[in-house]
Amino acid sequence: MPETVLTTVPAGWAALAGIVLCTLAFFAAALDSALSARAEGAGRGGWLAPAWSTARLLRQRRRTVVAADTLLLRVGAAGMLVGSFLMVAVIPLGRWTLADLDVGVVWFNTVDVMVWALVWLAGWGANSVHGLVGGYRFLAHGLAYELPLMFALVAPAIAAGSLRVGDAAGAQDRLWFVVWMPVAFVIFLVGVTGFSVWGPFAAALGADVAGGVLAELSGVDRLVMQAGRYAFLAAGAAFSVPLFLGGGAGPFLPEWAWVAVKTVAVLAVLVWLRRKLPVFRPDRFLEIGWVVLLPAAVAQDLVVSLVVVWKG
Amino acid sequence: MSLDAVLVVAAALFAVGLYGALSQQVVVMVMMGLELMVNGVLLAAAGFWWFMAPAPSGQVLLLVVLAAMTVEMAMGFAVATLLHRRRQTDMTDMAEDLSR
Amino acid sequence: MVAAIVFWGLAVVAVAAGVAVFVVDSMARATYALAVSFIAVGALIILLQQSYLGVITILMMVMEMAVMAVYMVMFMGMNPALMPMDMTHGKKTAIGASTGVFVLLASGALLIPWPERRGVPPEDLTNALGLEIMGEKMLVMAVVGPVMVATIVAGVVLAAGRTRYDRLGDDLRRRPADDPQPGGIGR
Amino acid sequence: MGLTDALAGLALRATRVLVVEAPGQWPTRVVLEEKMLRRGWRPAWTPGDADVLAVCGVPGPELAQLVERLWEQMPGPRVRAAVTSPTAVTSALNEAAALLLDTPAHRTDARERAQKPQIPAVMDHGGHGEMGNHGMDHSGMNHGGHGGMDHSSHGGMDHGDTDQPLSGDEDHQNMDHSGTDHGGHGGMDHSSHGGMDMAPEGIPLAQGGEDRDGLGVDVLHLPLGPVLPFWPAGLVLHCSLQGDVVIDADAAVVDGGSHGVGIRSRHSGLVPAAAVRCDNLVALLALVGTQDLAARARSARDALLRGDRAGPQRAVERLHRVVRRSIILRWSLRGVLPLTPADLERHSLPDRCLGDAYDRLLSLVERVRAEVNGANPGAPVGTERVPWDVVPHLVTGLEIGTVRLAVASLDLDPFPAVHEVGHA
Repeated sequence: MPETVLTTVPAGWAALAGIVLCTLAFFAAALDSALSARAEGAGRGGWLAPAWSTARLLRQRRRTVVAADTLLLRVGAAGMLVGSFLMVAVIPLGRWTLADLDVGVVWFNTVDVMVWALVWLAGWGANSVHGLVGGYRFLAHGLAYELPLMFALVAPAIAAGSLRVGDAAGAQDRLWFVVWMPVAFVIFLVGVTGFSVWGPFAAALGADVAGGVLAELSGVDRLVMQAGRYAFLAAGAAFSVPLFLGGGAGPFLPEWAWVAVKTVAVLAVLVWLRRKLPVFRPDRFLEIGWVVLLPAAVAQDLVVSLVVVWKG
Repeated sequence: MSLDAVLVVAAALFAVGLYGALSQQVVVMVMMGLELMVNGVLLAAAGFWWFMAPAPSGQVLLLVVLAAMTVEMAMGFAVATLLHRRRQTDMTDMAEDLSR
Repeated sequence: MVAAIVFWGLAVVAVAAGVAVFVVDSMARATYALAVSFIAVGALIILLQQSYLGVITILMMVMEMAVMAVYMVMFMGMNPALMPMDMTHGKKTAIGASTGVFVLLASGALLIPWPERRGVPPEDLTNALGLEIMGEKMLVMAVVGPVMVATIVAGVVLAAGRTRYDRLGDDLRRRPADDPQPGGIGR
Repeated sequence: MGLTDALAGLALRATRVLVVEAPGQWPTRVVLEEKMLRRGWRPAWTPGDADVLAVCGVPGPELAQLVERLWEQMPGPRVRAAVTSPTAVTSALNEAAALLLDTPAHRTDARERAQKPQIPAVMDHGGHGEMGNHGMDHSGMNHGGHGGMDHSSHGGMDHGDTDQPLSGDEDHQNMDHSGTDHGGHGGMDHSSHGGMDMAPEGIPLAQGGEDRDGLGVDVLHLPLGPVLPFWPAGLVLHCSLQGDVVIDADAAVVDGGSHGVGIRSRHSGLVPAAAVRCDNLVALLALVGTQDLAARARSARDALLRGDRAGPQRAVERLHRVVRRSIILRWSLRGVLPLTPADLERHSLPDRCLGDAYDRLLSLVERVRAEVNGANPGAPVGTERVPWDVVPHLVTGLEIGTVRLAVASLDLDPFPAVHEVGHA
């Protein structure tokens, strides 16, 4: 096992990590609205549209419907943003990390499971049929993507012989994991889009239920929930770098720069894909998750285990 | 932080769970009580392990407790669904004849 | 000192959330109060240096509560309007019994002279636990695995309203199966 | 004030508009959508997300009442825009933009409006959550399915088991159980809260009913339309939902079509049939979630209305190619509301509805393509129409997302056209 050379930085740097995450989230939102403006042929609303939307939602008043459970609604909405910050805590940026947990991979998994609760709470708290249906839809999607995601996370952990994120990055100095565990990588990305309620997994926020979980959210509540989704997407993309894409490995540039470049690339692909793919209907995707993705992930784990044992 | 403190907290969780398991009428709420009791057991086991014999084999016990919790939950949901389907009820009182 | 403050803070959260489960009016709140209690206990376990078990407790329990909430709504449900409700029986007995148990356990905890610590925790606990499961205690996990599978099968059999005869016809030959909701891979 | 105004100025660029289309105002709505897009304004899907409430045309009494309620649900700063005709769009939007910047007026508005959301006296319909409050499953409590159990003995049993304080029983007697049919509450402790209200904040609790899985899940009532994104404007589908499955539905047209002047008669020269088809295509593609395809169909529609030919031809050609080849699109739509020739016969549907939603999507694209290419003049709007009153028969038993796809795939004509034929 290669020696890990991670430095745990003092907690004060968390602010910087937060800023980086927000920047990435803003980049994702900006790219998305630029792509959308181009596709729709809109005159305005390109790269800066997220800033304007933020201004709009800051100006808007909060409003709830009759008998809404405001506490749960706001826990759900704000939790999305908080959760994404918890997730980046274990992601090393080059050789620095905020928390070098010995169970970093499981930590990531735990935070993404939180999203189940958060989305459902936001949907339930709104006291509207659309929100509730959205919440249930997300749970159905969750049941489909979560287990394959867990098994996909296992593959790099087996290969690195450790649940530490830094070890996984360090174990790829000869060959990136994405090369010999592509199935796990793809399923991981499916999971990332899943817990970000993004693109094909946005049935919970679908047009057919008038925005679903987001239908009744307004003002700051809506802002933090949307920002949380983008931040989760960014955090998930960032996590794929140490896990599958060799961490900071790369020529010329310093390690942290490579992490950033790879993260932005993965993030851009995820954002771009949203416009191309239809929403996976939860009732149909459930079977795909269990009958196709889960066996594929388990088979990938088996292959990885065999390779690890064979290499000794 | 000492073993005594951990055990007192665990005992409190266990007692609250016991209250729920005894007093609630709805099957799912009874299950929540049971969960809370197992929660206490889990904390107590973790405390014992850390303060008395921190060898890895003791951790296996905690894993088993966790596994037991999931099994309890899964079967509880299944039984609740069955009860609901058959009797249109979720109240333990209405399934009393099952205990005879 | 900091550890003690964190410990007692988490302990209070865990117990208070546990009490809240049976006090709050709304089903969703009750379920997620239990989730909060589990998260606090998971954090306590992490504080006791068992990070893997602590994190895994949080993971499993949040997931479980998310599913539990659905069952709560399906089987008893409550308006998020926080309609006051209380569905209990034998409340006094229950309070008496649980108080008794608490007093018993707590006094035991405080009065029994617990032995001194034997041994030291291993360097990398998670790794040691993994080796333990795959080595000496393999039998335990080998038993837990089949039990889990049996639970899945039994749970589905108990909960499902339709049998394979409903799906595939009396001779089990109907293809594709007759389901109220078709699946995603067109079987 | 500088910061507030700056914020308002920035916010203006991302304004969201809730569009209400009165029957007969299809052209107005389409022009409005196009002009909105040019400003970078986007449609809002719910009043909760909207800054501007744009009403196309003059609503009838029923729709006007609904518009009032949508207005009440908007968070504010909020502005109303009355867009009476396609030519009035630009001025209406300019006016709305100016009003949105008027911060003092919005402060006053926020102070003077109702501070707490309320349920209006009449709960008839509306596409949005507030009306569709999900009175929550009380399956455990409501006893629709209890069959053999008799309420009095049931309540008595619970009371026998519990050590209720006497006051609890007194309160219990005050409650009207007969009306709400909640025998299961017998064991409840009412001492802490006297006159327990079975309809908290005026929302009656849901009642259970038989469902297809035999679980007796509660029934919620949700009206779809008349103001709902990607939904035929004016159509109201009153659905009874169990979970997200529509178990019963009933269709109506808002205001009963009392003021229906068909777009064909009034705007026959203005509205090419292909544009109407294209608009329905936008709805279907948007509901499936393929945003790029929907955007392409929308720009084709706008170009058609401008009288452009070459642009839409290219766009529709590409659209056709993508739709035909996309595996995931097919996977998404296959098996949605499959209709056999016998079904068509029974519901008197035109032949183009044959097959499932994917077949209908393909046929819709092909018809648009034929019309745009001019090879086949195509049927004008209003002929070979799908009667809206068959919709409830078709969607009962489907999941709500499937219902939306099914309705969109039927390619309904904008509403007044229906009345016109209906009155003839």
